[in-house]
Amino acid sequence: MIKEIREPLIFEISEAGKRAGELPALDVPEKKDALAGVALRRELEGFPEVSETEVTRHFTRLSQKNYCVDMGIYPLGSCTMKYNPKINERLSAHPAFAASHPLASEDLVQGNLEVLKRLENYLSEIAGMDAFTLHPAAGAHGELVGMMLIRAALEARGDARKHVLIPDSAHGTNPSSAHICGYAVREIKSNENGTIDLAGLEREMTDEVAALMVTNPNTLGVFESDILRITEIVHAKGGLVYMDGANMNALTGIVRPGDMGVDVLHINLHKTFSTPHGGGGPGSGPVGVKKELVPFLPVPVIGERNGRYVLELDRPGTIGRVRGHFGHFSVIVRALCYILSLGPRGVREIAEFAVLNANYIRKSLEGDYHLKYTTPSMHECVFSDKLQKEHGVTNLDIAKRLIDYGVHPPTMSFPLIVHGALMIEPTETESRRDLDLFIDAMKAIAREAKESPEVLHAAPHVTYVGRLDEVNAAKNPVLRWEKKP
Amino acid sequence: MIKEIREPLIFEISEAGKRAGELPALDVPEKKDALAGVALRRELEGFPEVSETEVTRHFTRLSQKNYCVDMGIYPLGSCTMKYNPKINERLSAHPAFAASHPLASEDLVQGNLEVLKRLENYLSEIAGMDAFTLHPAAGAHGELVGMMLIRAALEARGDARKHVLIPDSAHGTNPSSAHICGYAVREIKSNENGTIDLAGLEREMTDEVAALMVTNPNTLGVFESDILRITEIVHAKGGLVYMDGANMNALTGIVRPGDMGVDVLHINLHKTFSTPHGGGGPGSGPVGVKKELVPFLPVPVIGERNGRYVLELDRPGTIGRVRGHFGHFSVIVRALCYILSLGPRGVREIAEFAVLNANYIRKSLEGDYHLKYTTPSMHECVFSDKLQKEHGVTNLDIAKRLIDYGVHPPTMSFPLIVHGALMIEPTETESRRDLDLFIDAMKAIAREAKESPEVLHAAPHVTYVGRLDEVNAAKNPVLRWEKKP
Amino acid sequence: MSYLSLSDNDKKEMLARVGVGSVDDLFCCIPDSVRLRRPLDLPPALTEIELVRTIEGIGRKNAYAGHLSFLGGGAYEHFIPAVVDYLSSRGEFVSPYTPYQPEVSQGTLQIIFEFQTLVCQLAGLDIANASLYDGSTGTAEAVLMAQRVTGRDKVLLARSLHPQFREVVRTFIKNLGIEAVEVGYGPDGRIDPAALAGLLDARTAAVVHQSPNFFGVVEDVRALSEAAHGAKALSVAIVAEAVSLGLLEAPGRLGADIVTGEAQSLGVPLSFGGPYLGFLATKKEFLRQMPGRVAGQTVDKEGRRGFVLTLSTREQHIRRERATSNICTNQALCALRATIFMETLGKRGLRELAWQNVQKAAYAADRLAAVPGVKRRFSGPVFNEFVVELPKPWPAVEASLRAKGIIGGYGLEAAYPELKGAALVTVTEMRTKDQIDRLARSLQEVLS
Amino acid sequence: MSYLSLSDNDKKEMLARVGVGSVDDLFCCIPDSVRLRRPLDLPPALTEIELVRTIEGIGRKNAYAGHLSFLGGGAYEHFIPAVVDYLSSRGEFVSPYTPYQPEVSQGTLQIIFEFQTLVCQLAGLDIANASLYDGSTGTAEAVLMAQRVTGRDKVLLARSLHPQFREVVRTFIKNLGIEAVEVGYGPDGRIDPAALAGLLDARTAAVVHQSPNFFGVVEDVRALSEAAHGAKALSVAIVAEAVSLGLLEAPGRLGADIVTGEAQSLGVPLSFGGPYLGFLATKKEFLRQMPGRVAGQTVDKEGRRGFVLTLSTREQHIRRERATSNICTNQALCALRATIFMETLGKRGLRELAWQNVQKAAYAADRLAAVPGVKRRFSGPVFNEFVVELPKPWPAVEASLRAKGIIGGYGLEAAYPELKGAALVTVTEMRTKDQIDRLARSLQEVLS
Ligand SMILES: Cc1ncc(COP(=O)(O)O)c(C=O)c1O
Ligand SMILES: Cc1ncc(COP(=O)(O)O)c(C=O)c1O
Repeated sequence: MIKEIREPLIFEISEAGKRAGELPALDVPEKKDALAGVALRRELEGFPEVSETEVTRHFTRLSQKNYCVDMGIYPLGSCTMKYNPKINERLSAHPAFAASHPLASEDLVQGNLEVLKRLENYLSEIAGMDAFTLHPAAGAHGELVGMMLIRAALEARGDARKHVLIPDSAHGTNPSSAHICGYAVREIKSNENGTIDLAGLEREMTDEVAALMVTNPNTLGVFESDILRITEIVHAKGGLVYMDGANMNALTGIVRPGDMGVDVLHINLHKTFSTPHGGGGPGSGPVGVKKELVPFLPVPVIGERNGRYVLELDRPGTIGRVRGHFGHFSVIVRALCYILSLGPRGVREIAEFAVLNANYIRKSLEGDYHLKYTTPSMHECVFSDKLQKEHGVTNLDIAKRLIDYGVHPPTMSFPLIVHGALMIEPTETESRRDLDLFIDAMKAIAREAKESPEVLHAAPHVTYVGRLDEVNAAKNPVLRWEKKP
Repeated sequence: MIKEIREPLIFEISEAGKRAGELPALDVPEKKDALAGVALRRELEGFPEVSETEVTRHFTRLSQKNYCVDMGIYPLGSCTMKYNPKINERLSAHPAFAASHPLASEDLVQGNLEVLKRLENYLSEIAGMDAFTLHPAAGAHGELVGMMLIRAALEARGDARKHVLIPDSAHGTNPSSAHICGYAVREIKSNENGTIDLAGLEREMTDEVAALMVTNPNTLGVFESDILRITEIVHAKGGLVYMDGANMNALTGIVRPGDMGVDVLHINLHKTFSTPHGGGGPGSGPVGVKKELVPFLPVPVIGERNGRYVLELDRPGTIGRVRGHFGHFSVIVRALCYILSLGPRGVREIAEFAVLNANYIRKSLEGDYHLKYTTPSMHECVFSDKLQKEHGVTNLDIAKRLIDYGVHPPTMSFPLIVHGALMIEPTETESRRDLDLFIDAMKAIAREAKESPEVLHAAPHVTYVGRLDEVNAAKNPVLRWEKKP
Repeated sequence: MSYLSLSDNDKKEMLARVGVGSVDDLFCCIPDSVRLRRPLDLPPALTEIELVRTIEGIGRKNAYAGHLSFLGGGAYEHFIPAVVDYLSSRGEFVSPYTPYQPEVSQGTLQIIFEFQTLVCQLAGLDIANASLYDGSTGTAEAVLMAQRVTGRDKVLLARSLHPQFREVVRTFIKNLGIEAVEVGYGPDGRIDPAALAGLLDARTAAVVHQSPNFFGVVEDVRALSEAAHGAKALSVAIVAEAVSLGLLEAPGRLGADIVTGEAQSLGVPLSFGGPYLGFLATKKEFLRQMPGRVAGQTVDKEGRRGFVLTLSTREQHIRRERATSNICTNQALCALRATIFMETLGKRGLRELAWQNVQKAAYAADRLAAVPGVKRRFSGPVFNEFVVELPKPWPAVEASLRAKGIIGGYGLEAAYPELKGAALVTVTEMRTKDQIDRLARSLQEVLS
Repeated sequence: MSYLSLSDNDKKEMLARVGVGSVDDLFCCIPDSVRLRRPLDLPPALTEIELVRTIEGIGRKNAYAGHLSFLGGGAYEHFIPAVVDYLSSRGEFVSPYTPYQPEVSQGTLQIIFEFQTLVCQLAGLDIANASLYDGSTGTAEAVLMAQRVTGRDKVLLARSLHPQFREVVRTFIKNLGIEAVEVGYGPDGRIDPAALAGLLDARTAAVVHQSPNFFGVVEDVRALSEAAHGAKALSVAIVAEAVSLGLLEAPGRLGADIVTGEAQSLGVPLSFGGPYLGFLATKKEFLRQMPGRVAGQTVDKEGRRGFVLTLSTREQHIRRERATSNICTNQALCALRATIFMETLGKRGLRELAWQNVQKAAYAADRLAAVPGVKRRFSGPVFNEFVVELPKPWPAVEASLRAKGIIGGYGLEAAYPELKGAALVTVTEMRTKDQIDRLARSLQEVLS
């Protein structure tokens, strides 16, 4: 509420002897020598000592230094910052789920297994795949698991292959995941529409190539219209098609990746299915596959035997375990709640209005900002700072100035094929008023760029801190508090 | 987070056709003529139509325009703004309590009745009274109930009486409550110590006087050292002593009103017993009485019959019902949790450190602000703006300027016997750091009053709105939104 | 568990600054003879883990939870969207005081302003206050207000008014020389017009009626108001089931001068009877006589809109004994819940909610009336509850239903000796068709 | 239930501005042949009331709730103070993205910085990252990191390392030409030093050991680290029960080069296995090889302190395939919970919590060992769990205990064929003496 208030680190307000969270007196006879001979620490050096009042105030004040979806539009491209329904938060925290132990035997957790199975089935229907695994902890983890599945399938064919093709517009996790799966990455250039260049693909797609990782709609928010031809080319050469489903928000109920020839894909529950981002996780990156790849799915697989759910561990072909237990269960509960709430029509409306909102913004800002690719937009549109650069104003200036107008900036770090990118994804849950708020701010900033660029260079003006020195942060890293000597 | 952001009224963002909180389809055959002949409204004219996203953002943004105990020190005199433990919030909302219906028969709600009985007993022990009723909804309601009990007791003696004595330092609810109980109020002047003038009391205390309403410690935070003599004088004349226990935070475990000759008192659970103020309620104002007044307690009274709790309704002497059902039950659960958490020592520490904190502030600010009454302070101290007035600075200026320093202003509206009052009550849950934050701000303001009074007149500077025109608000009242014609 | 925030070192240094040797010295001004020299006789302190075990243990002693309930009568089990719980539990709403410092309380103040607006829209009147304790004290405040407005000293209370509300009114007026007279009801369960006409006179300050009344029956508020006005008395409309206002014509539009009552239905949990939410709306001309706080709109020096508590000259901290009421702390957090609830359901949602209550109750009434031996007691139109008359004494029937896990309704005999063997059955949107059918089946078994 | 915020009128006007006739036209660029022309085959939409009934209904199918549980093995039932739930559920923490815009993310960033500090203090090392998915993937990341640091291609995995962690490591390294060799344990349940010495060689990148290990036994981290260093391999210490760090010497102080593992114990609910909280700490010199995000301290132009995500040149969005890891979204909200948890319990609280776990487990171990036929399997010192050997096959014993409402422990045979008839029994501070006695009594009944 008050700009000036600065919140110290908890360590700076710690005072010997204070405490919260007391424990009951020990109710068993104390065995002083229980850990005789074991190296113990004298004390938790540097650990804070504060009261519950202070803890509550510390985190309440810190929370007020964040912008969030609950405050307003958050048009961060490729992140699908939609509203997170409150009821899903409550239900995912229900003791029946939240208090259940992952090592409990199957018959004690039939409800949990039903949750998992249901979501697997619903995602398969939505994505047009034959099966899903919910183990992956996030999108990047899903990519890795997906590539492992592809590798396992090819090895089973006796043809492991060495390379993976990835468009230059792809998110950084794609090449990184392929690499960690032991593949060499070959980048394929985008054409003038920002989509995959078919000629280039035909050239690159040799029988040394295991897979193509395609993002559709791609990170420009452009749908790969040649997708059928693309998957055909890859399949013809014995390769498999991996789809990064981070942008699934543009497709739900409209078209299914499985119907377009995609063999494997991941979906981000923390994007398309409204589970909160939590300031950077936890997410969940379920992976869907076609029949051919089912034998290789990570264990445990949820099976059904005479009306009861069972955990299948003994699956010869499996790539093995990719994470402990069953994935991000409480995130999975939220996504299930979301799909059940929306139903067939609601799930389709996700895509319909995500795309309408994005095109509304694009149309409204076309004159004011440069659009490198004029191909039709789906759920997001990518402008650049080209016009503003003439006045020495960069996309960073524009982003920081947006903060002064009370809205969150778009994504700027990629796609790398657009310099000075402003990647805008409003999502379907935004109101006309919030969209206009953002549009008006962008227009005002376009004017300011011409008339008073210095105001933009100095932005933001309304936050607790101004632009921070990131260069120094990386040059002389201070990554933890330390007691002054 | 952002000062400039203004939040519209919900009515101003309403759009026909939007909605949240949908209901299931009707599962019974619809009877269109169910209310034939009854006057129905065509529509809920003016009611808003918004989505859940918009509701969440509206109230999240509005919440960020409030200062609160969870953010920092809130030294509002006479209000005991202490920390509200989070666990008590959770337990009071537990379905076992929150979902239980007040008309359910006794045997279905033995747990609820145990909660009520336990708190009655604990409060009786803490206040040194013979019995408590938890019906009163807040302090003022408690005062009214208390005075009704006194009146009933006197009438039973066949001696109703006409007047009630109230010190000029008392809170406004005292005279108002006495008045609504049908009594004429006689004000008694405070002496140079800010306490009750014994001579004056002896003069005023006739056999026409039903009771004295005393606040102890009084609203100056001063303990009425003559309390034994005072109660003696009143009793000698056949009157009864009512104590406003709003300041009980200074006494818990140290001294018990019942032991000082008090016949009836109310306690504010939303002060002494840490139940949250909620931006102005709900509170709870339990009333304690001595044996003589027990027959007159409001119904229902919780009784115990062979190990089970019962509701006693048939009590000939009762003043009757003072509110529906059983008082503010969920508030009562919180207070019970608080007492159970603290235990005997913890309850005593409430008073010990509430008084230490108040005296720490008093001592620290003595040189800087004028202290009309130098009598020892208990849980709060009352300064005035006398010294600052010389520079044209009032307590209002000081209060508003404190906001710029990130702390909440003290109480200014009373006690009326101190002009330009600054009534400061830190409570026991404050940390040294928060106390010093307040002290340093007050000292800085004392300096500013001399050096740059204009800064104070213009304060606050950091809030969403500046000082508001209260005169105009009262002259041309706008008490509701209306659709522009 | 301690909530103090001082370290031992803090305490030492602070005592030193204050200039006393020990905490005990701070209490020197208390007569030694009365100082408590023993520890309080309270249970030993509990840590959070122990507190949870203790309180949840007490909670398990409530057998209520396991049952299918058809209770109502002024306290209703309605749907509460999760947003209401989440938003109303934010510390910025839970932990501030009354918004006496408007610059740091705009959140609370704007919400009160929105609440007042919504109440005016529901009531069909000009102004509303920021809340009162509950429906019963609200009714009492309305009676006192009517006396102030009319200068008359007699009020007519419908016998169909919530029994607890009537009792509270009597407790309040006992010492103020105001007389309360009851007006009976007819076979339709509505106020008997003839009886009313007979009791109205020049001493009458107000006719206090409730719709839907305690029998669930919708009164003819227009006729009642006309009758009251005919005697220059005020028409005071009580609403104990606020959801009904989503569908029924606004009482203000039907002539009511004061509309007050209980708004627990709008997002406030049952919570064994409290805290609930009293509200009061009236006509502009009575503004100065209205009890309770109000928030008003104004501007700051830069002309920015803001909200403040206003017209406090009516209140005790200024007017002292001449205040319109002694109420200070009210029900702000409950009013917040109701505001979130109303804005979430919105224009269509609240109306639909009301309609579903009517339909479920209508279905239940038909199902129960079809049970041999069961009769509807009143012929008037009902909202979401109705009175049934049974061939067996209610306590026996209630017990047998209880044995089947059902709380079938509320026996009326205690409050209405003339309604021996009758019970009030409430059916909100939360009851499914299956549950209603189960009640009917069980009742049939119990009675056969 | 729809979460859209557009009115029909909005939609009309927006389509007009976009210049298309219908929403459908927006999808023109999708090949018609693959457009889905039927509704998705999903259950019909549910309103909030129905959703609650449905999900709670599924929840009731978990029989687990009713039982007294002694399960652990990497997931622990610990006390979670109410402040943790309240504060971590605030929308300002739940609903923002990764703090890429520091000026509007100082809350999240400062909390990450405090989390990194607390992890360093627990681990006894210089630096820590902002979190990893969980303990199993954290272990895999540590193995890959060790390979990058040492350039070697073989890792030694303690057989006493969490079985799931070992499996996940194998899945990760399968395609990277890294070899994993298991090191057995001795009669004390600790890594067999001779076996270790025999396997260490010039190809060994790291010795990966866990303490307390999967049998609950505390390893001699100093000796293991010295052995590893003797072969110029890294000592990688895995911690699956973070509460133990409140009492046991910091692994970094005992020579560990990387400390990683699972911090679910610190305020994160069991929640059937996720989301949990992986963490990783290491030495300054390995900073550039450390996987995962980090927050760092810096200043703005006015010299005001602020925090930013930094050293992102290690990460995929800049380094792409040469990144130290592909992790992007991590476990921020779980790290927040752990930060609140650690700061609430604080210096003394966390130590006391650890001590109580030791004591309860010790008491339980003695009680069970006293049951005729029951033997402790390992002689080494344990933290809060221990392995018992039973005279009857575990599945039978487990079933009989279950019949008494007790989940007695975790059978080890599946993961350790050589430990037939053995079970891991976990006892945290949440188990009371009475509950432990009840387990002992029941076990005695079951075995006799
Ligand atoms: C296109 C794309 N792919 C993959 C990812 C990685 O997903 P996660 O952050 O859940 O690992 C992202 C995240 O922003 C993304 O935008
Ligand atoms: C001394 C005193 N008495 C009575 C009251 C009235 O209590 P309540 O606001 O709970 O009605 C107050 C409230 O501030 C007070 O300070």
